[in-house]
Amino acid sequence: MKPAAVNWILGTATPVACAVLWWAGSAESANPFFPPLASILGRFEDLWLFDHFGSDVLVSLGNLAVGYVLAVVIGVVLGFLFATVAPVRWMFEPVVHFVRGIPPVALVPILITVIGFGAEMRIASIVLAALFPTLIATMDGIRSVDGVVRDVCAVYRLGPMERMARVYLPSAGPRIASGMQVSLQIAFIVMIASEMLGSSQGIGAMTLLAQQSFLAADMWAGILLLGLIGFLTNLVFDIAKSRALAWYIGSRRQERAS
Amino acid sequence: MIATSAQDPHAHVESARRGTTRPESAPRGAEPRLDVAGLGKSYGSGATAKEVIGDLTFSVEAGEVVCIVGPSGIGKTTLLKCLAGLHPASKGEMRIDGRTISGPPPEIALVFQDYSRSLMPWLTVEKNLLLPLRHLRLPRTELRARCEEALEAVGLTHAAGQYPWQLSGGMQQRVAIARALAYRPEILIMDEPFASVDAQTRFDLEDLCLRIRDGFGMTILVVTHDIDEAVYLADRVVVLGSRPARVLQVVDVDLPSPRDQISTRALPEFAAQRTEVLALIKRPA
Amino acid sequence: MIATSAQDPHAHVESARRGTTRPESAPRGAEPRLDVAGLGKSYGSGATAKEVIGDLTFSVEAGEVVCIVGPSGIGKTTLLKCLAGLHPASKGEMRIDGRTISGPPPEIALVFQDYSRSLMPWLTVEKNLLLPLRHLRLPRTELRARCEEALEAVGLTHAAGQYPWQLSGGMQQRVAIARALAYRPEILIMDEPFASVDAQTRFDLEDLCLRIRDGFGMTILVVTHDIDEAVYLADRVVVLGSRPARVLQVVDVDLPSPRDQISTRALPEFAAQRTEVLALIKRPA
Amino acid sequence: MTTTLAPPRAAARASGAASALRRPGAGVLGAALVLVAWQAAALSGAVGSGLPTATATGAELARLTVLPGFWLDIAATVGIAMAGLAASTVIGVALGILIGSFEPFRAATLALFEFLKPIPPIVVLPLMVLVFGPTAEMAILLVVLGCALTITIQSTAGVHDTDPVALATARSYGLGRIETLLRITLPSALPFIGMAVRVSAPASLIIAVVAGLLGGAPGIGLSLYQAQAAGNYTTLYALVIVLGVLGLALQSASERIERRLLHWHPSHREGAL
Amino acid sequence: ASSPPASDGSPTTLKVGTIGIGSDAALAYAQEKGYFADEGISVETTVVANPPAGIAAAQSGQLDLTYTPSIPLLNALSQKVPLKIVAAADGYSDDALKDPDSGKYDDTGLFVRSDSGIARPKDLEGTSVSVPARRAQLEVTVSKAVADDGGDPSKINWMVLDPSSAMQSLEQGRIDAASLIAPFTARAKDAGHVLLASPGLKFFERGAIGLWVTGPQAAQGKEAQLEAFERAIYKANAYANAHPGETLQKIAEVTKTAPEVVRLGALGYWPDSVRLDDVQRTNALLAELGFLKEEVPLDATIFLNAPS
Ligand SMILES: Nc1ncnc2c1ncn2[C@@H]1O[C@H](COP(=O)(O)OP(=O)(O)OP(=O)(O)O)[C@@H](O)[C@H]1O
Ligand SMILES: Nc1ncnc2c1ncn2[C@@H]1O[C@H](COP(=O)(O)OP(=O)(O)OP(=O)(O)O)[C@@H](O)[C@H]1O
Ligand SMILES: [Mg+2]
Ligand SMILES: [Mg+2]
Repeated sequence: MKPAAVNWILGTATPVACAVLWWAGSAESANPFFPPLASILGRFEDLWLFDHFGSDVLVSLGNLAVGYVLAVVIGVVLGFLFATVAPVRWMFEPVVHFVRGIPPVALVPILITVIGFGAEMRIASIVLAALFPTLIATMDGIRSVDGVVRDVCAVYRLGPMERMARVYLPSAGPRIASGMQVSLQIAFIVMIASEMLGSSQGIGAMTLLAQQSFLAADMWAGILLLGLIGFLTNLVFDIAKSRALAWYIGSRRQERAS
Repeated sequence: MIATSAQDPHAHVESARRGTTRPESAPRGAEPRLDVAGLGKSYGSGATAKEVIGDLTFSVEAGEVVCIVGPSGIGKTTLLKCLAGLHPASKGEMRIDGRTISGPPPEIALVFQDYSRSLMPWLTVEKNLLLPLRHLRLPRTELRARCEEALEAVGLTHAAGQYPWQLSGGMQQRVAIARALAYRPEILIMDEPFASVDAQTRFDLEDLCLRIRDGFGMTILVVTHDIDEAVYLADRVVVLGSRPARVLQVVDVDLPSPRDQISTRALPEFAAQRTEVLALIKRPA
Repeated sequence: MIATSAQDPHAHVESARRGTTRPESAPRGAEPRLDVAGLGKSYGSGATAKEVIGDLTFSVEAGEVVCIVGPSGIGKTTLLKCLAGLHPASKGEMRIDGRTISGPPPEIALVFQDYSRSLMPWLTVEKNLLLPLRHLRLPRTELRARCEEALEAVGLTHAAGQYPWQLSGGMQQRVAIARALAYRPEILIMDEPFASVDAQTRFDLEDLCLRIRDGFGMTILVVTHDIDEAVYLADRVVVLGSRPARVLQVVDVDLPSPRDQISTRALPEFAAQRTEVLALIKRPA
Repeated sequence: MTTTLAPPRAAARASGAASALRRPGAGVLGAALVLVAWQAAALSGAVGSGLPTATATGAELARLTVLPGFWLDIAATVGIAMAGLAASTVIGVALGILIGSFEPFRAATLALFEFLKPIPPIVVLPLMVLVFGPTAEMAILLVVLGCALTITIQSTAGVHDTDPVALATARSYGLGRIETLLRITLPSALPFIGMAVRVSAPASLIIAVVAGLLGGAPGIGLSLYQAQAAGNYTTLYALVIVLGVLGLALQSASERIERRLLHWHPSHREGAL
Repeated sequence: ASSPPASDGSPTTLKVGTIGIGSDAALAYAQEKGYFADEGISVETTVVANPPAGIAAAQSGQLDLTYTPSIPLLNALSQKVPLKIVAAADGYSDDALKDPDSGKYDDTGLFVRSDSGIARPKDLEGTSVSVPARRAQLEVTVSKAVADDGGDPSKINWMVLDPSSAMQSLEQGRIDAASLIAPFTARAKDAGHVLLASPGLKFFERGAIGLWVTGPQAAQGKEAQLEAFERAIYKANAYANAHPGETLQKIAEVTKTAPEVVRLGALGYWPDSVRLDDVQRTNALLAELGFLKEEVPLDATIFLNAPS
């Protein structure tokens, strides 16, 4: 058999084997915190397909989407500003690094005190926490545009808007994308945390509720759903990224092959 | 394409770019196309200033190919960047047709030493060519025609839709040259354009360079490490030396045209010319 | 140092590495030091196999400098990797002193085309030199002596404590050569060792190469793109061509020794030899 | 589809915390502006009673610094983060070398890791709290869950990324397997490992705080929760500022360590030609 | 009667989790007045975020004992978490319900703003009501109060908020009602909010509500010490009941609340035993209200020492 085929089989078989092991290993489980996978899946179906889907899952995802998009837009715009206007950068870069250093989840209690615990708070938390990776990546990406590329722009006398749109933005693209990916992960974490603190709706709240009432199967179902959402959002992001940055991925592959 | 271009294709390029015809009364030839007079360049300022170019004087006539040779780090790239208006001169003057250079002059296109970094990897070959043309606000057909012509000149018509990193080094270098050609500069400046390509490709690119001069009527300035190449290409070779850099000598190359890779290089005059340059370079600093 | 080394430094190298003296009765010179017979090499297997080398036959005598030239991608690096035992041959045989090569032979040191990647950036120059010596379990003083000797030969004694990336390209290349020298191979193989260094450094490195041959009595095989360089360096030039690669011709170079950058290159015989090789290369495939 | 972060090259140096402090004058001005805006917002009452003034927060901060419990909290949080990070590094590098050196392992774990990677540790927090209780051990375990995978994936990529020319060099000079691993592969992978650890350092702090805030583990996270629950907003803000300082310190410390270990790497070189 | 000290002669330390509310006063007495020392044990307290967290810690062996109201305990027992009741922490005296001014005994309260227009529990249908934790004591008791008043508790939008945030949110009108526990009930009164109902006493009627429970590890390995804890804490409970004035001060101290504010709140009661009947009554109510799928099978095995 070809090595590629063996690898493919190994790659797909391992996760399947893990799932089977879990199923078999937990089937007889009497441990209150490790219920049988079968009952977890049963609760998963009861809870999320589609009983609480509209009331909780969609609410969570909506907050995530709105918060994340806002964070990315603000991050890119501010990053551009910081990268291109040096005095602004000198003034606020230390502050940005300081705020970035604060664990994003710690901002949730603060935002609760300032704007309460509604959807606004959750979205604001997501925006505030997810903003910084994108902002910093954009700033770094623009600032580290290759000197030769800058010279090419000058020699061919490209205008400032043209430089921004056609050269700096695509050149910083790979970095911005990795910043956005980190932002996405943080947004997801903060989504959960903001629901665990001061909320009765959303997947995070449901999972915490299950924990506090010792409904282990419900809690596992929540963990499973959150894991699945984390995985899927990341997957969607990866697909979008590999579309937008096909040139980058291709050139990297080329570079490695040579 | 090149063979069939107009007798004064340059005037044609001119008018195409500017939309007006250059006044024929301009004292062409009366003064050199490109003129470097007492140029000096230091990097940094104050105590950390580093004088790279001491005092350079030379000139390039319209339609000439001039090669610049000199050891690594002497300041060849620095000189070209000054000419292209990327760095201001620290002292002395650079003039194009008598007008002092300040800021990137529209007459000049520069092909960078590091082609792999000067091409935008996110643009296809064609889009790379179009990048500097967009702001000229030319009609679509004109844009397309220019790209096609330039790609044809470098023999890469088939690669228009590919990305630079999908091409070999020699092909990338040719794309960078094509981009400069499509821009239709009056003066084409190239920084070690043929380093790190194999001998065969190098020969082809050298001949391409001579063909461009003849076909587009451009004035060409080439920096190279390779003395054989300099002698083969140039009408004149400017030899740089000492630190800070100055012109050791300008060697006039007297070889018949058109040149041919095998027969020209086999001429005894060729050997004599390259020995002359070699001796200048090898001379202890 | 080199000038004062033993008359048969090679035997000395041998005995130092193996701890025994080579039987003097070995039929030296009776068979070539390095012998490539009908070598073929394909990458991949089955339907995706790509035959890079078709059928190569040539040999190198002890103490010779042989240059291999040929267009890019023809398989020069592949050939060297086969010789160094990094890839198995697909067909044919390679022999050192009559013994078939299988696995990296201790007699050979290979200087890679890409010196910047073959030097370990996390090790100083000296530690880079020591890297291949450690497992020979030599006494400390011997290790130190070997490093010093090799660095002196390439003129980098002062750089022992620096990191490779703190050195210029030419210096890095010399470090890679020094590492090979410190290993004391009988056969030194170098893959385009002088690409991308400036003309002056290149001349120096070329002369270094000839000095090594004379001083250490090594057999040297050099791949290069540069035909002038090949003719200048070599006792014989192996010209590769066509795809899959085969030997187009082996050109015997008949130039006086010792060679000199200025006078040797100015000889009419030099011009004739390079024209001969050039013609072989330029010939349409 | 594995997106491993390649270590930045010299041309693309990341702007770290250290570089942020390069122009202190302007930075101080910016910080002062932010503080004044905060003070004004708090005094105006526009954002409600939940926002204490900057000055009150400063005073609270000064009060906290003389309490031994405060320092114990910091020690607990930093200790949890560091212990978890150290454990993650050991596990991650060991696994990375194993997986990176043997293709079947890599193939077997690729999809699994791809699936697990985007799942943040906060997801399993409820379970961890149930099983291990609100303890430091639980928090450390959570940190390991959050960081080990990243380090493993990066180490694997680093081992895999070892320059083939460097490996060929080692082979052609007859270096053995172990020697090649120690002298070539590991140093080559070090930039990736260093990068992963640097990325994981703030993450470990975040998780240590989350474990306290949402899981009741000891440390600043728990104090944060208690301050919020008791309505001590000045304490809450003071603690958040402490966390910012801790984060900054951790970032620059990890950057400094990385620079030490990787002074030879293109992203850290000084005086390269 | 003192339990055997650890082999090295120093008293064995019990790790005890509390949630930092007024009923901790008895724990403080046992500590300060040396009741624990008398029994040959020492106690180290840890504040946990909420009762479920304490239960989790107890079952995993991180804590030897934890405070929990009976409802989270029943939730846990229904999921077969092996816990045992050691002693009573707080609750209602048997006479409280008979007192016409029964409200003064209830340490829980449902508060609305004075201008809210909500007059009775039934009006809470369709509004947002804060609770400190879901499916725990306050949600259950408030649900019962609403149901008893003819309303539908499932139409209430429950918000999980810690007491401080709940008070603040009530003030800002982000929630319509806040369910609070002492000392926050007192603070809410102090802030001028209106007590809509005291759901605790009506629900539980009498007996121990807050319990000291232990997990399987301590129950096996530290039985003697737990019994010592039981004796000491009941001594302290008796003292607390006997000295209401002093206890008020103690509550103010342990909850860091002003004494005048504490005085506005309920009279605490520290029971001297836990009765299976009382737990069973709660059990039945939970099942009736749908918080438990079915009643948890209870018998004396849920006690470390079967109640007399
Ligand atoms: N931006 C800069 N700031 C300071 N020094 C510089 C800068 N650019 C180049 N130099 C220095 O100026 C000198 C000349 O550099 P330059 O690149 O012009 O040489 P070159 O002749 O083109 O060399 P090569 O043949 O290797 O390309 C070098 O010593 C270099 O280190
Ligand atoms: N590991 C490999 N797998 C498959 N193909 C390879 C591999 N290495 C080289 N090749 C192919 O083999 C051919 C010869 O490559 P090689 O590197 O030997 O050429 P070369 O003559 O050294 O070229 P250059 O002068 O550019 O260094 C090329 O077409 C290359 O793409
Ligand atoms: Mg240069
Ligand atoms: Mg090669």
